[in-house]
Amino acid sequence: MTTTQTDWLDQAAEPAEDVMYVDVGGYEGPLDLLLDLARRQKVDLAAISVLSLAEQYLGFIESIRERRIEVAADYLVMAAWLAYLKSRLMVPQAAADDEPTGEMLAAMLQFRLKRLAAMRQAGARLMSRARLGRDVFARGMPEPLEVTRLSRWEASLYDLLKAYSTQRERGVVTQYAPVERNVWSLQEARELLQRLIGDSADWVPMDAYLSQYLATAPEPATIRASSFASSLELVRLGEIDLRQTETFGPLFMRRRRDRRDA
Amino acid sequence: MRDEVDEGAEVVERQLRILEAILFASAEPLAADALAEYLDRGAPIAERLDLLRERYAGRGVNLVQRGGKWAFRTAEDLRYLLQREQQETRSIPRAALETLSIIAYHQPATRAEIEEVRGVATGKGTIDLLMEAGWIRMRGRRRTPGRPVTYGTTDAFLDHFGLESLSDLPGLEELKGAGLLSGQLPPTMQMPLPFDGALREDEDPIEPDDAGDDEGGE
Amino acid sequence: MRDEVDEGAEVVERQLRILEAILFASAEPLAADALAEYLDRGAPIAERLDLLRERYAGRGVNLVQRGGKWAFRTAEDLRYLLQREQQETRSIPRAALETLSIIAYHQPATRAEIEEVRGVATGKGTIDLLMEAGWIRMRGRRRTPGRPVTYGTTDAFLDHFGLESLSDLPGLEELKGAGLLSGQLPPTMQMPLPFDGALREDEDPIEPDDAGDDEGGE
Repeated sequence: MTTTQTDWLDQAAEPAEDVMYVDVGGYEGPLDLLLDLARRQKVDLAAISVLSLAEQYLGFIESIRERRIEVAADYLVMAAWLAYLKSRLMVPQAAADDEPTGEMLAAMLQFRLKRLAAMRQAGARLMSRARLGRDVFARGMPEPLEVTRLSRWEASLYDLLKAYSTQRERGVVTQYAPVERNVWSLQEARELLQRLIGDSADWVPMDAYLSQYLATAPEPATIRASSFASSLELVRLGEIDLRQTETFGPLFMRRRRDRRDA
Repeated sequence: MRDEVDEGAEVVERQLRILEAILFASAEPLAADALAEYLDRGAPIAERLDLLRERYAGRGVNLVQRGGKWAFRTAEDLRYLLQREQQETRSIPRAALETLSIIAYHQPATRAEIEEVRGVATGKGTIDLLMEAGWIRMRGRRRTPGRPVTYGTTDAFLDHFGLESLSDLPGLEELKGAGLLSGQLPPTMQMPLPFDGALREDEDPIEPDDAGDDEGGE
Repeated sequence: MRDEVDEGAEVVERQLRILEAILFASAEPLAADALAEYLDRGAPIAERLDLLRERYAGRGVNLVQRGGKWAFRTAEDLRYLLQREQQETRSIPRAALETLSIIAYHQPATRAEIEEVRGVATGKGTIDLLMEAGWIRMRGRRRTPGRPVTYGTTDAFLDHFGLESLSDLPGLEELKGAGLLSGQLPPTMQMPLPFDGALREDEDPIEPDDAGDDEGGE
């Protein structure tokens, strides 16, 4: 029921970096050690003697070091601070001293001890509450919400008709033979024109030259288009002359003279 | 005398509370014997369970007995609360749209006929999708070898596509006019006359226990 | 007149049944908003939930509020009957418990702040344990040098320890009165209170790709 909440309790291994603090008599850091020493002195943390507490701590650390046990840095930092605190408490303060007074330092230590003790107590009170999965339970057989996904399909009449038409057209594709378009290439048209015009120096309409082809070809437009394009090319090359007397009028062509003259 | 009754009622209430909590927290239905262990020795467990069942009778959760074991269950009439339907609007897959359009124009149409027009096999999923959408239905079985199922469209189909009847489906000329069919169609091309009326002569009704499977599916 | 009252009572009863069913069905607490969706539009959900809570007040199963969400839970006073001790074979490591209560009472709290209270470095494993238990979460990053991650408790924390809200934390008033919720000495006039609401002014959201590592870890 509460597997996620309890599983991790089985992970016994403490992270490696915590282990070294446990070395000092099983304490969780210097504050923990101090708290324990204070508790031995008095139950009320407000009434403890900070001076004797500092002395006890320093004595404890000293005794450990005499036994050649490695002491974690945290404990040594605290020891140095407590030695300083002790000196501030024992030596009367000069008026112009900027440093905090021994009393202020002592109050600071007391505050920290009280706060840690309070947090510990709060933790214990939390743990003793009626806890879910241990004392209080959720529904053992929850009835899950079943979500049914309904697809609502979207399609318009146009989509439907388009789909149908496309398929019917696709169906007739098999009977469709592409019409072979009789297209004159520009090369063909040019050769033909050169042959037809020959040396004729008279103006002759283009259609007259092409009449025999235009009559039989299924698509006269391609013949005219290719021939006209080729004629322009021949003009550019200086082989023929072109003339049109009116818009949409017949297009006359003849062999260019000056070329031969030249 | 008075006190005794009160005391008795208090004991019963306490026992009901315990049963309530145990049944609520249990991960499985519990037998009366197992429940009795939580009560004072000799407490009439069956009576208590009946009383608890009565208490929950009209509630959102009922105490029910299943195979001799007891459990709380959502009231039958409220079970719908636990079933949520999520509508999602999606555009219909092309295969389904194509199949639907063929059924619409060629109905009654068998799967083989659909495939003839489409040129590809139609998966069962496609037919199922259209059936689920409520747009097509199985009309009957054609009286031909293999007795294939004939499909037709439904009223919901007409409704969705805004058609009053099947005759509203545009014909060949109208499709051409709308530019949906090109002019380059052989003159032999015919448009079918869709029919969604009663079973035709060559159709047999679908028997109630007929799942609608086609034998020669492909 | 008479009928109207009866009808009103019927509507209320029906709404209570629905809430009962939904809340019974879920193992997790549900927000009032989510519950309201099951009732008629505009139904006074808070009133209905209060009424339901009253109805179940003396029962074996109670309706409880957890961080603004609602759930049915077995009655606390039946804990000695229901206790499943075997689940808790090991006690929570002291470091983890201390860290949890510091986060709970001082949230939002950074790792440095936790360490300041405990006077010792916090192994990353400790935070991870509490995160895995689902009791704490990374809230954001404090807008101070190093941008340390701020931690806070979760709704699951409230649920697990049977707290309606953070103001139910045991001894909160006492601690506040004694000035022990402050990081400073002497205590300032305004005692900070644990806060698990939206990000504060000095907190930035955790980016999706932020693994929550503190740079100056130690």
